[in-house]
Amino acid sequence: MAEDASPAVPDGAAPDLESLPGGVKAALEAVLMVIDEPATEAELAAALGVPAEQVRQLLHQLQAEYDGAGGASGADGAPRGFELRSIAGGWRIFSRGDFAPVVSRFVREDRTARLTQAALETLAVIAYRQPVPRARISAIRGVNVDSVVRTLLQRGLIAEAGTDPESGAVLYRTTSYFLERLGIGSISELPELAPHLPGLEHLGDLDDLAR
Amino acid sequence: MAEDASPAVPDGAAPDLESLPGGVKAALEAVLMVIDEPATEAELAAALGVPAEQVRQLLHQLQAEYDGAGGASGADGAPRGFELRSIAGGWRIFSRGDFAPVVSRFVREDRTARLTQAALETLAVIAYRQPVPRARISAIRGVNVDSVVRTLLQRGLIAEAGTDPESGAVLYRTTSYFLERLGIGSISELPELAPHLPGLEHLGDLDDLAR
Amino acid sequence: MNGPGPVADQPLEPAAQAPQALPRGKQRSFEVTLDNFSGPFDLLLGLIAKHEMDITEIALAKVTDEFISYIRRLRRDGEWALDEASEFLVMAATLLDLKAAKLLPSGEVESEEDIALLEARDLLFARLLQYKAFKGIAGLLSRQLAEEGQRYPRQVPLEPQFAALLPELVWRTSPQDFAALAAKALQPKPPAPTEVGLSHLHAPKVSVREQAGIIASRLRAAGPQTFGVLTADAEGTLVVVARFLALLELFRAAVVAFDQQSPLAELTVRWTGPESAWSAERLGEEYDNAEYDDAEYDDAEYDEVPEGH
Repeated sequence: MAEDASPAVPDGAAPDLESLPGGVKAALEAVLMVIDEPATEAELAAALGVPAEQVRQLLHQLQAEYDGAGGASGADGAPRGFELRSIAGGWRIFSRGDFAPVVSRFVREDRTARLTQAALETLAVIAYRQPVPRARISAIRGVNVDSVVRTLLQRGLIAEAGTDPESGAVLYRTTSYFLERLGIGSISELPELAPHLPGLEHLGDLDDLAR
Repeated sequence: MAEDASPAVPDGAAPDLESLPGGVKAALEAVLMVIDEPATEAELAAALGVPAEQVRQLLHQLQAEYDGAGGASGADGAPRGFELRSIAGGWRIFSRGDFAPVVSRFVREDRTARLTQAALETLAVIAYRQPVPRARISAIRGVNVDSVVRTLLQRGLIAEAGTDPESGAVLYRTTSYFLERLGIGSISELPELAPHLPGLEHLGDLDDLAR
Repeated sequence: MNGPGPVADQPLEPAAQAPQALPRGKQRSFEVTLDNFSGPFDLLLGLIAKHEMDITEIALAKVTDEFISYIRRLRRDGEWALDEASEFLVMAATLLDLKAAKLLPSGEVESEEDIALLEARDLLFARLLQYKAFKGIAGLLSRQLAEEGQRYPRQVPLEPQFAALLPELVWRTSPQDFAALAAKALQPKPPAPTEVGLSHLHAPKVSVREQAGIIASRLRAAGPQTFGVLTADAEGTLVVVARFLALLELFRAAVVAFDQQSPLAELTVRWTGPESAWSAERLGEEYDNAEYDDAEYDDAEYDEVPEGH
């Protein structure tokens, strides 16, 4: 997410969007298609370097296009399989509600009913270090954990647990569903790490070194 | 994904796609909205309950629409802000490259992080010689590649691929993430080594001598 | 004699020198200045491969000396050209082998050994080209990765109503297994290496200083010797490279001299230092002092060969 919604674009990279094919509208579409949480008009305006009012107009124009208005969408004027929705003040592209049965079927047939090794290890880090911000998980694991954290959230094994008072970063914790799957009653019942880490009793001290 | 595209759908959910606005094409679009890794034509066909051949045609049709062909996209025939691409064995939606400066502000993953020359050369050797033991990479590059291999493993660009039956040495191969990052469908689409290697057809023989 | 023809007649494309992803984003290049040649090191290699310049006409020692002072200059400026340095080891070893092969009596192949040497020379050209080929490909990969990095994939969380439909998770991990996983994941990773071990190589670690000691004692005991003789017992390329670097170190310390009667003649090394009270301990300080803490140089690969313990 763009941190500051100030129109002054950081790193002076205000791209000349008008000169690109599709212009500001396509740029807006590009952002809406890949963001994983809704973006506000102010954030979008700041990133695009255009007035919020223009963003608002373009958002409604795109929304109408996707809905098949004016034959601007499919050549036959049919709606697209996706729609632009505004929830809680933010905008994002979703699959169109009409197709929920198809999407449901696709999701149900998902093969990945088992967690990957990477997901399990990340879950282990979160379980023993909770509440923990994503950046710290990444640092400990030595890799980007974005998609794995998304999977764990989706699976209900972890949840957000407020924000770090210092950095403002989102913190993650395990859920009661996790306890249930692991077959323990509470976090305090997690087996101790010490037997697996001979001579390393003070794990807290090690975190900063864990890179 | 279900291997058999048998019409007998669990809980009888074979939706009558034709009757929905936008038809099968829009339904396909809807599914593309929820995938988070490349989806194969077979998987998509199974979800939609239509032949893979039809899915293939529709995918290419969507691809052309997004690229602005035939004025079917934006009312002005301009390309959309996103594109549909076939990579790493499946199809997936991406933001259009032109808009990277804007999109990157909303995305956490830094896809522009550069690899060092040493890492690139090592990656090249692994890509063309896989599965390959570390000692052979060292021999070709003439230097120790320990830390570089570790970096590439951490970035998910390479993975271990069992051990050499003779020497017992760990073998390395490139990952599907590597294909995805390169935007290609398979290893066979890598640029040919031959033009860079005039007159040397039997390189395999050389590696062992290059020590 | 099959000659280097099939390989060397092919042009070495300067185009293969793709733009490199240099850590500092600043293009650096090692330039050599010789009596008969001045230009980038890469070009020098290209010329050799094309036979436009005879390997024996190149003062190899001078190239290396210039390279070492180049590296030293960079270090003084606070920059380390590690990629170049490690590349140089490859090139130095290859040049050295090429030179050795070229020192055969020309035209007449008399023994099987000669033939083997000539074949070795072809292989060395091939190895040089292979290395350059991968360099070229690395440039292509770099460009493609950069271009592809401009596109971001759509990967959004499933809406809750769909997430609820996911097949029930298969969970087969016991609390103990889970703790073991956690312990492994939380174990501190090895720090970014400032020095890389050679343990995985089947070759033993080779110390330049040690090799300098060997060379010094031989020269003092047996008098002037050719480089070929001095490296005749080397167990592998690594030792040859170490002896080569050791010779340059000895030369820089002004305790050896090189004699070459004519451009095609053999290179002879003779001891010019003190007959006693000389120790190799003083050599190679620039390797020992190699300090670079910039995380971008994680891929440092240089100091391992000359480092002696």
